[in-house]
Amino acid sequence: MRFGIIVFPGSNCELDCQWVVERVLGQQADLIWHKEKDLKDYDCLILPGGFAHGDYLRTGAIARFSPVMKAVERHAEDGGLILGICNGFQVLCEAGLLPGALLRNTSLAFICRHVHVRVENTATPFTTACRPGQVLRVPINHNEGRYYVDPETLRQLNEKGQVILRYATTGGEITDGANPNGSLDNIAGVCNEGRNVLGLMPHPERAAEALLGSTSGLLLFESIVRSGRTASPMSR
Amino acid sequence: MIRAKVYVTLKKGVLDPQGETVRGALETLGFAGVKDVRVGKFMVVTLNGVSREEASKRVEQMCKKLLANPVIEDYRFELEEG
Amino acid sequence: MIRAKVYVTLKKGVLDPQGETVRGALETLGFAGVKDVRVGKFMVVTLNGVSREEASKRVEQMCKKLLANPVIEDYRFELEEG
Amino acid sequence: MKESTITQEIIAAHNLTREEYEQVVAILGREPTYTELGIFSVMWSEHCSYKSSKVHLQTLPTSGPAVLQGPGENAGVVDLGDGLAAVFKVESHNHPSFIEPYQGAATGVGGIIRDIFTMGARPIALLDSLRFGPLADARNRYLMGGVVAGISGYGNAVGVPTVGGEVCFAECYSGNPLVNVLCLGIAPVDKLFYGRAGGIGNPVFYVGAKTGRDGIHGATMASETFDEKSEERRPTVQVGDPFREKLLIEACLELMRTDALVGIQDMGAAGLTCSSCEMASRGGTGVEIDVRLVPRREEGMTPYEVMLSESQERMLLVAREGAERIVQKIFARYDLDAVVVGRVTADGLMRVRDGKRVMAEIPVKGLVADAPVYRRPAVRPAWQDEVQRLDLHQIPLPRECGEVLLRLLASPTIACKATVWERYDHMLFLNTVVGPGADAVVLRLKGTERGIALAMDGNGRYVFLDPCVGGMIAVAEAARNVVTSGAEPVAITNCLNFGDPTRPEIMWQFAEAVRGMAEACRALRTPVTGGNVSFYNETMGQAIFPTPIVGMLGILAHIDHATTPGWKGAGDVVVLLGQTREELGGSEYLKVYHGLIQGRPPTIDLDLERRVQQCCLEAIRAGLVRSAHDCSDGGLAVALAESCISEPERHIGVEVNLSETGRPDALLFGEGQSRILFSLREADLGRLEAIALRHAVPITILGRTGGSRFLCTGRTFTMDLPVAALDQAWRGSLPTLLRQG
Ligand SMILES: Nc1ncnc2c1ncn2[C@@H]1O[C@H](COP(=O)(O)OP(=O)(O)O)[C@@H](O)[C@H]1O
Ligand SMILES: [Mg+2]
Repeated sequence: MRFGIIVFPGSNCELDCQWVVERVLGQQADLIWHKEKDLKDYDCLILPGGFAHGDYLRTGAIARFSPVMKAVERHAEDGGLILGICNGFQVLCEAGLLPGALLRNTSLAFICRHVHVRVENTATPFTTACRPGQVLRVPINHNEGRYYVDPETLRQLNEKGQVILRYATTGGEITDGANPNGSLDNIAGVCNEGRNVLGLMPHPERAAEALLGSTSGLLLFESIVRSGRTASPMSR
Repeated sequence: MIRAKVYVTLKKGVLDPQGETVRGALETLGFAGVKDVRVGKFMVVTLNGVSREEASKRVEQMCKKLLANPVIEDYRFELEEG
Repeated sequence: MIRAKVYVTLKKGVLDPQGETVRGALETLGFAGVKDVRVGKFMVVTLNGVSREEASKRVEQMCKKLLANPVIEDYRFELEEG
Repeated sequence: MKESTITQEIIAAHNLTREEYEQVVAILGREPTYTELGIFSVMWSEHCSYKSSKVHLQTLPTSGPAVLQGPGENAGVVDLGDGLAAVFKVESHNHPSFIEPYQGAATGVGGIIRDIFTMGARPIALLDSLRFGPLADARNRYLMGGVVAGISGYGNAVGVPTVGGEVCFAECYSGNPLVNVLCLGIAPVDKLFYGRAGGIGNPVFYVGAKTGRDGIHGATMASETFDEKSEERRPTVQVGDPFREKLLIEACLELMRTDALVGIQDMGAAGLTCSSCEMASRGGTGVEIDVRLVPRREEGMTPYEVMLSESQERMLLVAREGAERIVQKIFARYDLDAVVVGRVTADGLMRVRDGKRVMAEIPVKGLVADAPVYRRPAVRPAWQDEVQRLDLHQIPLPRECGEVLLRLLASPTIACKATVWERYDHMLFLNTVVGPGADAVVLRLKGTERGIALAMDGNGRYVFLDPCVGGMIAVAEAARNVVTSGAEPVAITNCLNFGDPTRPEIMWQFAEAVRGMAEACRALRTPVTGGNVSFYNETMGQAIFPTPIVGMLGILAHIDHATTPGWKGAGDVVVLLGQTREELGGSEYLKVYHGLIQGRPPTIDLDLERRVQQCCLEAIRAGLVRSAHDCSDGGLAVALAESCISEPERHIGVEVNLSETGRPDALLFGEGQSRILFSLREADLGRLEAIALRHAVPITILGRTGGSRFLCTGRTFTMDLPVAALDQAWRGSLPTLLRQG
């Protein structure tokens, strides 16, 4: 399977994503500078974490206008997979490829630590390797991770199973105490209606090797590879 | 030269923890009677070589496209000449 | 009820990386003629049960003590009644 | 433009003494121009010239089998094997952080990162060593909040993880916080770059952000003490732009993969002035710069201002003639300015032109090599004996040792710093095998099976009480922290934070501390590869504790040797390496419980220290050690408690019995050196004893891990506390202290 990792000026997790895809998963991953316009060769695009354009003005606000984003949109429309991690999630929201917005953490502080998230829907290309309700231990690393949507959209998201991950306790309970940033309904990750675009605040690439303390983030990557194997090439 | 003053504020109903923190801090500092604080952005965009109408149109576009995010923010602007 | 609108801006000469980046982005988006962008803060402080004069004094103090960082920022405010 | 004429006031405002000014005139053979005076003033400032510290720094050991580059370049370099090199250095930003904590700390981070990538290394880790006054004072909370936010804001956005550090509190830092930041980078050994201007006629490039009036005279500011007027000098504050710096890193590293680059140096203190003449000095050349070509952010800047500006995120580089296009193309890709502003010359002069007009023409040698060097008078302070006097008979024994322990755990210097490190991205690059919260941070070295350990340490109180011993302990403790993490200590960088060097007692503290450090570095075979001196850390004549900070780099032969302080399971045996003596001088216990900063710091036997460390390493490499933790602040009791609670998701109790005689408080809370706490499986005890015997290191079996209580008994005391209570005291303290007010 071929991954393309989009590099905006100010992105910084691109090498980590590439490391996990290539060294841990044994797949191919190319870095794609944000001025590229052709993404036809890729099965899955990753928008990595970091501070695209310094996160100035609003996170992801400037990056969404990068030349590459037209091709990213096309990739989404054609049913290609897109994984937006942290800053990548913020870019996807700003670009309108995912609903909602990410606001400043209620603590007003940047937070880097491990949290637990519960898998809410395993029927997506990103979560097939997870058990329903499985609790993953993954790090977050953000200043603006408070997910927000208007109530009507929220209702639809829930109805259509687009909420993929929620902050939870180790035991899988959804509580205020388990919510690190004030996200609406403890939402940590959402997908689009077509379920081919996923955005999440936690960093699964940071939980992909036992040496670094957790491997549960790897499940998301493995799901992607698995879906790539089962999907017929014509489905796109 | 035209200077556009752009005000971007969080939509009503969107929680503003920063405003809330500032309010708390003012209270701690002994300022009584502070009911509410909201924190937004104030931008000054200086334009060259455009008419007032043209400037107004452009700044409106800038706000729509980039300066504010309609999901969470409202905007407003004023133009000033000279 | 009095609403104080507080504008906090970076002092002249102080680098504004954010404004500079927004200017670049506007340019890339095809907005011609943007000479300069400066990004500051806009705060609305709602006060209860104080006279206009008193409010003015207090907000001045708030700006000095908390709302603006005198080392790198200037401030200005307006009061609005009702 | 008309330049001001030089008056006595102008000379004084430039912090040059009468004699120094006369030396300037002698070097030039005439009176200096205003621009020249500015250039001399910054180059001869304490910050750039090390004029008061040089004679002492020269006594530090700087070479060893692994050292590829000692002091003198932008950073030190250590061989890691497999063609890789570690580039590392620490830098202070104390004064700017006092004036504007967020931006001061942020630009400090930006500055040290530039020192690292300028050598061809990708910066992969930061550590921060911080000192503040007590948090009961709102101003100190504001300073700490601002500094931590600044490091977080800049470090995270620039994309270099802050993986560790330390924070300590004492009254003396109230008017003068310390912000020391260490950066580590990794480079291929055969692709290191140096700040040298070579090749006559080669173009000199200015790259990065534009120049504004920021921080003019920052270097001279760092060379003065604070008084009421300092606040007025505030407009010199520099604002950092981590986004631009991130682009600068990528652009420079990309350029370094071509063959276009001859030499490169960042513009740090004293900006364009310092970078250009240092590069010429190292290259044995001259340099000519036309300030008119320098990209500017503000209008109407004078040559003086352009030369002295400390605007951030800028570099000076010398490229191969003919390679200009390569440089420009790479920087254009990152939307950064890259402009030829001058040439390398053969005449050994630093020539500054403003278009056609020559504004300055100074022999580089005069600025750098001939800068003044002082052997300032050093006198042991009259009060030294007084503070060292400690009669233990006068110190009442605590009624309840358990309560003391809880108070020590909650003491901000000892308490858990998670509120700080959680604000830092400490995981980026997927190297952080042991993150903040252990004795040292352990990073894997990708492409090898080895790892790197880093620790920063420096107990100002010890150094205040006995500068020489304090200096030794700073090195020894840093090494010990690296060793307990499973690494062999290899080399240090250091940041020497002291008061006003023109005061003889400060100079004595400095000389003594350096003497102690040098001795410890020799004994532990950890040469000094670089560092930084920050003098004038005083406010209103009140100096800080003399605070040398040591940044120790160690290498793990195998990443599997990484060891942490927390117990790993129930039923393991708890063992102490080294020996406990009746020592309480300078301890955190005396300060927290008795309000005393008094006595002599713990004694240190460097030979024993080395043996303890060797023994620890051998045991870890033999796979015997389940957890290792050094005894430092708060002594044995705190070390035991931390081993119970340091891993938030794995609390394990302990039951120990201390059979020694003597004062219980000294036994529990004394900070005797060269002690390491192990836990291991009972079956491995015999092998450990054999290793200890071979190294002639005393070991004591203390007890066993397990349960949910902290049970510690001795001849005259019993401590029995739920582990949860320890955790609450330790983890809850800082958040509470920061929230108050
Ligand atoms: N400012 C900081 N930034 C990041 N990590 C920190 C900071 N302060 C302390 N830490 C972490 O907390 C732990 C304990 O620090 P410290 O008490 O100084 O340890 P030690 O006594 O072993 O030197 C270390 O792992 C250190 O990395
Ligand atoms: Mg330690």
